[in-house]
Amino acid sequence: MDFFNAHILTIIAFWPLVGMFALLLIPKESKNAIRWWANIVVLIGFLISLPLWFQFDVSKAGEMQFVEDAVWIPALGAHYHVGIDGISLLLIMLTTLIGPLAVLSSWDAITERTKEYYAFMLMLQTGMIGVFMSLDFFMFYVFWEVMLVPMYFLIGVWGGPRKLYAAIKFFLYTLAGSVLLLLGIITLYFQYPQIASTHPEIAAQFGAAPTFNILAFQAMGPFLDANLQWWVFLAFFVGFAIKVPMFPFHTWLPDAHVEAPTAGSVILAAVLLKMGSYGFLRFSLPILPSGTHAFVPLMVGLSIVAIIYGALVAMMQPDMKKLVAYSSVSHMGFVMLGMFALNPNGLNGSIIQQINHGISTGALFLIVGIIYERRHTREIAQLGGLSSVMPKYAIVFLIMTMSSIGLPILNGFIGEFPIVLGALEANLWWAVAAGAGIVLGAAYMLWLYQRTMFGKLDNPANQNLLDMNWREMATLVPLIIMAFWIGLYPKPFFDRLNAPVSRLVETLHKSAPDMHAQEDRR
Amino acid sequence: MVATHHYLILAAALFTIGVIGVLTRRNIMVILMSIELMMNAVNINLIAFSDRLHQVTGQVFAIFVITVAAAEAAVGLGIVIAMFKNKETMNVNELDLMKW
Amino acid sequence: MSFLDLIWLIPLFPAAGFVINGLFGKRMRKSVVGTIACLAVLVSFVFALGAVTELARLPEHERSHTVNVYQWINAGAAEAGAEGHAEFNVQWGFLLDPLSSVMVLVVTGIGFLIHVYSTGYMAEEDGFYRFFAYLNLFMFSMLTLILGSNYLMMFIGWEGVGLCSYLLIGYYFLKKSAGDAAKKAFVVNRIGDWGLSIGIMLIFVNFGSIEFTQVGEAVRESLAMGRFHIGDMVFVSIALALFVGATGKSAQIPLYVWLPDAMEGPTPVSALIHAATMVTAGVYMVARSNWIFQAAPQAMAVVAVVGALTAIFAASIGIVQNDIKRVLAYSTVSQLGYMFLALGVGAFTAGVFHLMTHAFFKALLFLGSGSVIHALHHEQDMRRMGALKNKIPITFWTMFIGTLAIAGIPGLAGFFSKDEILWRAFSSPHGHILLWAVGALAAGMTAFYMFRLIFLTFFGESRVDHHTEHHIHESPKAMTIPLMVLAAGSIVAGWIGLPKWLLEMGGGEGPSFFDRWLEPVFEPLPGLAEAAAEHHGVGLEVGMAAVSVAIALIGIYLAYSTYYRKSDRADRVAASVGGLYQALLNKWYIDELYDALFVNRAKDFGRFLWRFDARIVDGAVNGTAVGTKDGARGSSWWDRWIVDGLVRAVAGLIKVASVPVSFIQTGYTQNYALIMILGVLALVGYVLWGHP
Amino acid sequence: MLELILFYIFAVIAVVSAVLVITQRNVVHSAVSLAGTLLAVAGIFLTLHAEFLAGVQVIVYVGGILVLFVFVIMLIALERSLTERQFHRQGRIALVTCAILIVELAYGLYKGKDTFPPIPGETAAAGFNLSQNSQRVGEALYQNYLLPFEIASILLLVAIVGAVALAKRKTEVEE
Amino acid sequence: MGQFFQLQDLQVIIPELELAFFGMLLLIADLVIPEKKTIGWFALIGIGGSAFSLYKLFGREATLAYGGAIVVDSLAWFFKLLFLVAAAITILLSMRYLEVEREHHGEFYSLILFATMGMMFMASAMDLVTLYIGLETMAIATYILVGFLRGNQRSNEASLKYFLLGAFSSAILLYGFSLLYGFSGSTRFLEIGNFLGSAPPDNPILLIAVVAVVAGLFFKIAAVPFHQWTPDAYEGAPTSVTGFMSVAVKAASFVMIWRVLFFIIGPMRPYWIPILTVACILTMTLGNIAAIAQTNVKRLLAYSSISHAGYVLIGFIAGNETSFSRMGMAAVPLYLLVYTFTNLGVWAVVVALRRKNILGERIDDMNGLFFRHPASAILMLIFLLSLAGIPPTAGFIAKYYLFAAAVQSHHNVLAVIAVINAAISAFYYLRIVVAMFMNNATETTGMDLSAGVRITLAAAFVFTLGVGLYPGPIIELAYRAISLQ
Repeated sequence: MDFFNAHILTIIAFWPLVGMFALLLIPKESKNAIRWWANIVVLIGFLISLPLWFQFDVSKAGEMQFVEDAVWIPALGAHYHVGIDGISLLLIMLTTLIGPLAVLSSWDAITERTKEYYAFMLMLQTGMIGVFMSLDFFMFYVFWEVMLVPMYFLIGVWGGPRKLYAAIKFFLYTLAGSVLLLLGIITLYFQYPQIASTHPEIAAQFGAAPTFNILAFQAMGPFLDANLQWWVFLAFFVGFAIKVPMFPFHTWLPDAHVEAPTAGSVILAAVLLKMGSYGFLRFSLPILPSGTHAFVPLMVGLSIVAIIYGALVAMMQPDMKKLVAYSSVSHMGFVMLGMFALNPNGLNGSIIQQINHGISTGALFLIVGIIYERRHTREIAQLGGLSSVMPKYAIVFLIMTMSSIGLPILNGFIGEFPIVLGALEANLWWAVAAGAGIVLGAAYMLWLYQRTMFGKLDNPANQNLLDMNWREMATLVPLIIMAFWIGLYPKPFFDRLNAPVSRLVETLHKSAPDMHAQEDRR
Repeated sequence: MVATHHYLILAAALFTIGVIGVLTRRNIMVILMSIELMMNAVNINLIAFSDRLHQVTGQVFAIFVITVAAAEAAVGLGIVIAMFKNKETMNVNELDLMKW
Repeated sequence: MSFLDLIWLIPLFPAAGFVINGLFGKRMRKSVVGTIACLAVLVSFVFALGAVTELARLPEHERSHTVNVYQWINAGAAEAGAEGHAEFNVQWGFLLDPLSSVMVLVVTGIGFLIHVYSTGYMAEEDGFYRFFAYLNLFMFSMLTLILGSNYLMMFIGWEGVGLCSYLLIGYYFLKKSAGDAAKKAFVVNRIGDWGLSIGIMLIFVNFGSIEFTQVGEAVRESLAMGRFHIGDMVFVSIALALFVGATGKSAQIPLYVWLPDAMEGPTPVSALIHAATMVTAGVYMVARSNWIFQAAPQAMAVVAVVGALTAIFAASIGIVQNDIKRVLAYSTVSQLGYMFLALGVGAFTAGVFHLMTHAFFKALLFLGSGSVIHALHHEQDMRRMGALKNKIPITFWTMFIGTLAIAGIPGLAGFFSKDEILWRAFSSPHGHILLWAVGALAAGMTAFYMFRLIFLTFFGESRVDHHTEHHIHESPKAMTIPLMVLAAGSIVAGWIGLPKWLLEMGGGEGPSFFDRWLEPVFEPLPGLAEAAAEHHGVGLEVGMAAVSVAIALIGIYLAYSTYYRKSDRADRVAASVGGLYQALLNKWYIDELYDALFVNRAKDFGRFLWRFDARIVDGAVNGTAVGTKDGARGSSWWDRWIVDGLVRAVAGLIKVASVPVSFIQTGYTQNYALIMILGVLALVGYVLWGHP
Repeated sequence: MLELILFYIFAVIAVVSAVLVITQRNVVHSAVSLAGTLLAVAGIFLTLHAEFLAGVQVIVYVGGILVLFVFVIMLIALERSLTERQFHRQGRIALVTCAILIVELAYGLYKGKDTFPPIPGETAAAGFNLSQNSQRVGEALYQNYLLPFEIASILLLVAIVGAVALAKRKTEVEE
Repeated sequence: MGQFFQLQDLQVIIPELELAFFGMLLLIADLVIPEKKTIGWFALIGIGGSAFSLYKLFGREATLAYGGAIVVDSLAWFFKLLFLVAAAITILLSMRYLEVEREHHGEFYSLILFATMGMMFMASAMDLVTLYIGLETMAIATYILVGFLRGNQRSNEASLKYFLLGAFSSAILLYGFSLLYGFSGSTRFLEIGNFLGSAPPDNPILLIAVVAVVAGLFFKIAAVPFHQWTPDAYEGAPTSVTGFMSVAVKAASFVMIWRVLFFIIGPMRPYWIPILTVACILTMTLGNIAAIAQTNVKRLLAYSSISHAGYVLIGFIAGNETSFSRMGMAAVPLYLLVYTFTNLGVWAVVVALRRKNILGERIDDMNGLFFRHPASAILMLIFLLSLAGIPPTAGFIAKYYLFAAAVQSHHNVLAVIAVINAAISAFYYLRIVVAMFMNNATETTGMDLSAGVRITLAAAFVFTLGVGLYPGPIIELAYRAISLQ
């Protein structure tokens, strides 16, 4: 038990990988055994992550907890260094929650090459958890890249008709982004000794040698040369913005989503996109505060464009999944907008919205997947009037639609409102523009709902659709519960976020260009 | 006494003529000979320097060059013969199975 | 435990009803479902009544009771308010004060009646349980809206009622028009909500709180401290943003378009949501935020003008509508315009008063029309009605009372509230004679179209088709009893707010009970107290009341002469002003205008962006023929030549770039040697001449 | 002065023969011209007091390598190659390129001509005779360059093995 | 000067001597042993012995031997190890392969050993003559190996092209050497370097010499525009030889470049740094772009190896300039060692695909490899990811060092171009992945891996993932190599 407590993060991260190796031992013909095993592994993965939530010291939410640190590559100063604060806690919990749901949802959907499928899912799980807990930039990058491969296969092998195209697009886009990110990391790595040599307090805490320690980077952030920060921010921006994806880099997303299998889309939307925004939160903002300030206009501009653009394009999609995919673009626009409002409300909302987006969009992809499994089409025109044959489905869909468009008492609102409030604190017009996105969001989601659920059931192919079975309910009910929980009682979440967020804001405030400029902007 | 750069220029000329041969002639044998020309040019350089510096290092070097030239010639001709057995040509332009 | 501390339970009873009916209703008998639903609302009503009674016992200035259940949102510190810093902490809290007590009684009371009515009206529908579940959910949301102790709680209810409205309008989801109407209602409302949420945020940023009581104090304090002044942009922008929200929910110009379409929903829904309660949420919200509005005279003027215009505009459309429910819908829009007119001229009490009386008579009218529709087997077109007076007498008489009330016949509820509004529109410092005139004219039109409705429906020859004619029957008791209760209410509801002159004539003392009850809520701001004290003679007031009654009577007469005596005159009039008639019939073409201006443009834009995404952004990246293939399907030349052309150009560029690569790898040994020599050449050139 | 005249004579012979090497249609003629160049270069070696080298040049190059060439030419005498185009299509470009190359080289070498001023000391006139020269070369070869010398033996072994392996009459595939 | 060789001189070249000895022994053995596989095993024993002797030399202080003709330092040691590994793996891969090609002869193994010996002398060379002779020994052996499939026209053609261009380029190199000698009066690296350090750097003759040398070296490492022989030679050569060329020959060329750049023309840095930079960018980019269009795996890997050579050049560029970047220096041996293992793993799979009547060279031949032989497909995937530089493979660590060195020495633009190229390269590696995992098998013949291929794959796998996850020791080794102890 002591061992478990001392290495809880490591165990959580690598448990799926261990499960994967065990899975490889099961002969590939016994598909059900493979399914059971994979489900058990991810479920246990979720259960062992629960202690994190309870043992996490909320009063110290702004500090890293459960830290483990060991030298990994001495020549580079790279460590195996993990730890979580409130922000990463939430994202890890999201990952361990979404994982089992995605795996469970694949039970009937994946009939070919089952073994590889689950192996990749488990590998992906490890990669994602690893990203959120890394405190060493080098290690972070390793995890960050590692996820590319299983995701590539998930799209490329089990995807739709244009899967190869989508998979390669996904891979290349994200890889191109992340190599630039790597350059940024390297630059910081070489900056550190210089800063440490002139700032004894940093050297005292983190040593004078080059390091990848994220905390050390955060400590040196304010002292970095502004010009350098600008360039490094640019490199980080490309890496993270592609993952988010922000506006001009988003085109991989709809393709990847449309072609990916349901579980792939769920994980992609719910967790993988968060890595981009998490990257901004964990690295760009605290390490490069003045770079951040310099980039605010661009970031906010792109976010607002993404919000409106994503919504408008979503509105015209004939394909359900593509619609949800574009809605992701829009929602992630909100996340980025809130983040770059650079104030507590915006940041809090941004993080909550990341969780929300994971829940709502994940659920929507599950929902689309359910209908796709039955009808093998996602054309909205092919559907219609489903609520008369699938009432349970209609209700679940409705709840998630409402969650997605930010109806109060559901989770979406708890994220969106602080985001827009934060944006408004920074600049009224940002909020006004973002508000337009909210209106459009309601329009396309309801239009989707209306066209698929309402109306006469006039397509004979839809006459005998079965309503959701217990397994499908089991994948969605936890998300619904989460949606209501966050909607009705978000305090536990905010409690864990307030401390890290206010630390972040403090850092950012210290290196604001000058306070007058800030005032003017408001 | 002839200034060293005379020799250098002569060597350069021979070298360039060799290069021209390699670049323009289509007969493999001639190309091989052109390469020999280039190596001779090198030898002229070496000997000229050797003379100027009053030491024999350059001459020793030249011996090695000649050795290598001999070895190259032997192997080159071996390759030519091996190729000739499969494809009766001496034209380097007909070696185009592999491209792009 | 007093009722006052239990107000947080009031919304929860209907919520429980929703959960029970929603989860298990499908397997329960209809009567059980109906009973649960009605009981839930009834209990709420009882609790509300208890709480209000206890509130009334408190001294006048302590009549404000807040119950915080738990902390809902704590999104951290923000730069806001006078101190510069405030936590964005939102309580899950409830507030009972005179204003919300009026609302809560109206909502639970009328809501209960409509629930009862619905058990009869919906008896034969499938999805009975679904209907009642939604109805209960609506009650929950509405009660949260009015009892919420802060703007965000109100916003929950605000959105919740929007959702329920969406669900209930779309209740007949097999009908495409119902689905469209539902979506339209929600989206239009969302535009309003956008304004509202911006308004709320601005309040928070400027006053550091969104708790109603604290914001009110903060506004007063900031004025007192001189941080802001009356008429500052802060107030105006907040007020206008809030008002945008109000126009959405309360169907004012320019966002009223959804309400008439909303009549696709079942009639009790129209009565409850689209007449009595939900649509008045905007009025409630403005009244609730009265300190902000008082401090923003410019915004007040906007509110008044929009209200007045809406009143007359909607009334004009109502004149020619043939669908019985649409007439009532436009009438609702028009009456809501009245309420905003009242708010806009600073007569908050009058606005709320009208809200209350209107709830009675408009609910009555809708339910009555529902009864008619029920009798005629879902016939809604007045041109296929007539001579129903004797066949369904209870319906007729109750509706007639309602009509008299709305037309402003003295003694009935509508007269007092409407008259108060008109008088204040003229006399208030914010008022103007023109506002009065418009209101009076609208009142005349109201009388006209309401009596037109009565005459067309109940009098004249029967135009009902023979098949249904035989089956006409009076509605069941479950429907008629609520009608009668509401009719009674339509008569007496106005008596708690008698005008001062009437009270004084009767030997009593003004102001009325209603005025006094609401006084603490609408206390004028410090700087405005004196300005309000402008006096007009009692005679003038009585005179103007008389004029408005006269106008109403003229309207009634015109309706009588047109539709009762000479029922062909209507067609002649219509023919003589053909264009105008068509315009009215088509609701001034506003929907078409919006479609053309916004909806279709947004769709076009979306489509354009999508194509842009697929072709340009993508094309530029992968430069493959994929984009080209899709593009071939595009019909317009623009697509073919511009967009595709770009993609081809990009693909071509990449090809061009690959030319050198393939060119140099010719397979010819001597080419390779040449390139090597060229390389040497370049290097020699570089070291000899190129290197700095 | 005599040296200069000799140099020019040999140089002209070398260059002219070299040009003939790359212009002759008949490969045998090219080979003969190559012999001319090689001999002229040997002459230049003599003028540079590299008597031993001159001998090696004549014996190894003319006597060995060139004979090998001629041998192979005879072995695979190909009438066809006489009638084919002799120059590659890129000939003109190549000529221009080489012209630039020679200009560059000549420019560079001429400009740098002062790099190599005569070094006083053991002057050419007092230079060593053939035996001295051979002795000194031998000493250098077995002292400073012992290792390369040994490697060179392996190199030659490789060449022999390789040439044999490649030119063996039958291959397994043919059998 | 003056002394004949001494015994300790002989000691330090024992590994090379052993190779030479075994090479000759094999020639004799070839005459008496009919089973050619046995000769292969003999050759492996020779390599093993050489490796053992090399191991004994580990930790020895850097010593000049043969009067300064060679040096035995840690750099040489590192590369010699690399050559031996590559040679051993090549032999392992060849045994079955040559049988399939029906060209199984004992000379093959001798030539590999001789070539390796040549490389080892190149790695040790501190003298122009030694370097040249070592180079030619390697080159001539390689020409023959490339043309070893005598009945195969493509092999002939590849060999002839490689030979003609190789001889041409070594003549250019030699021309440069002759000028360097004339300039400094010595053939010893250190003396030339010292001389150049004191001479004015803008002497035109010296510059021409530098250019000629650099051009010759560029040919050997296949840097643009001297790269064009690579795809043709790689495609036509016997696959195992291609593997050998792409790792060992290339590594030898790099160690040669190392010695020449840093020991001889180091003082000319301002001149050759821009040249190297441009060549590096062109090499990476062109190699990658051209690789995208290939349908033949060998050709594709040839272009890929061109681009990898481009990456390695970064190490040379970054290893110099204002601040002497140890990281850049260390990146070169590190990268080459990692590349050796990874690439040989890839070649092992390609070799395994060559069976009777099946060429196994087209990307299509990889189709459905996963279904036919999952293990080799998965290993191939790992190797390809390593080539693409994706963690947690060794390739990432190596690339990381190069990029980091570029950043450290403030070659930011170069760094950006390099990382973008790394991303582009993933594109064509993925094409192979797609074929292996996502396309259906076009042929169903089973695959049966020879023992040699199995050993190779296992070694490459352990190295690629092992170094990827725990690179510490290898990095230390690389640092040790550049310390020139």
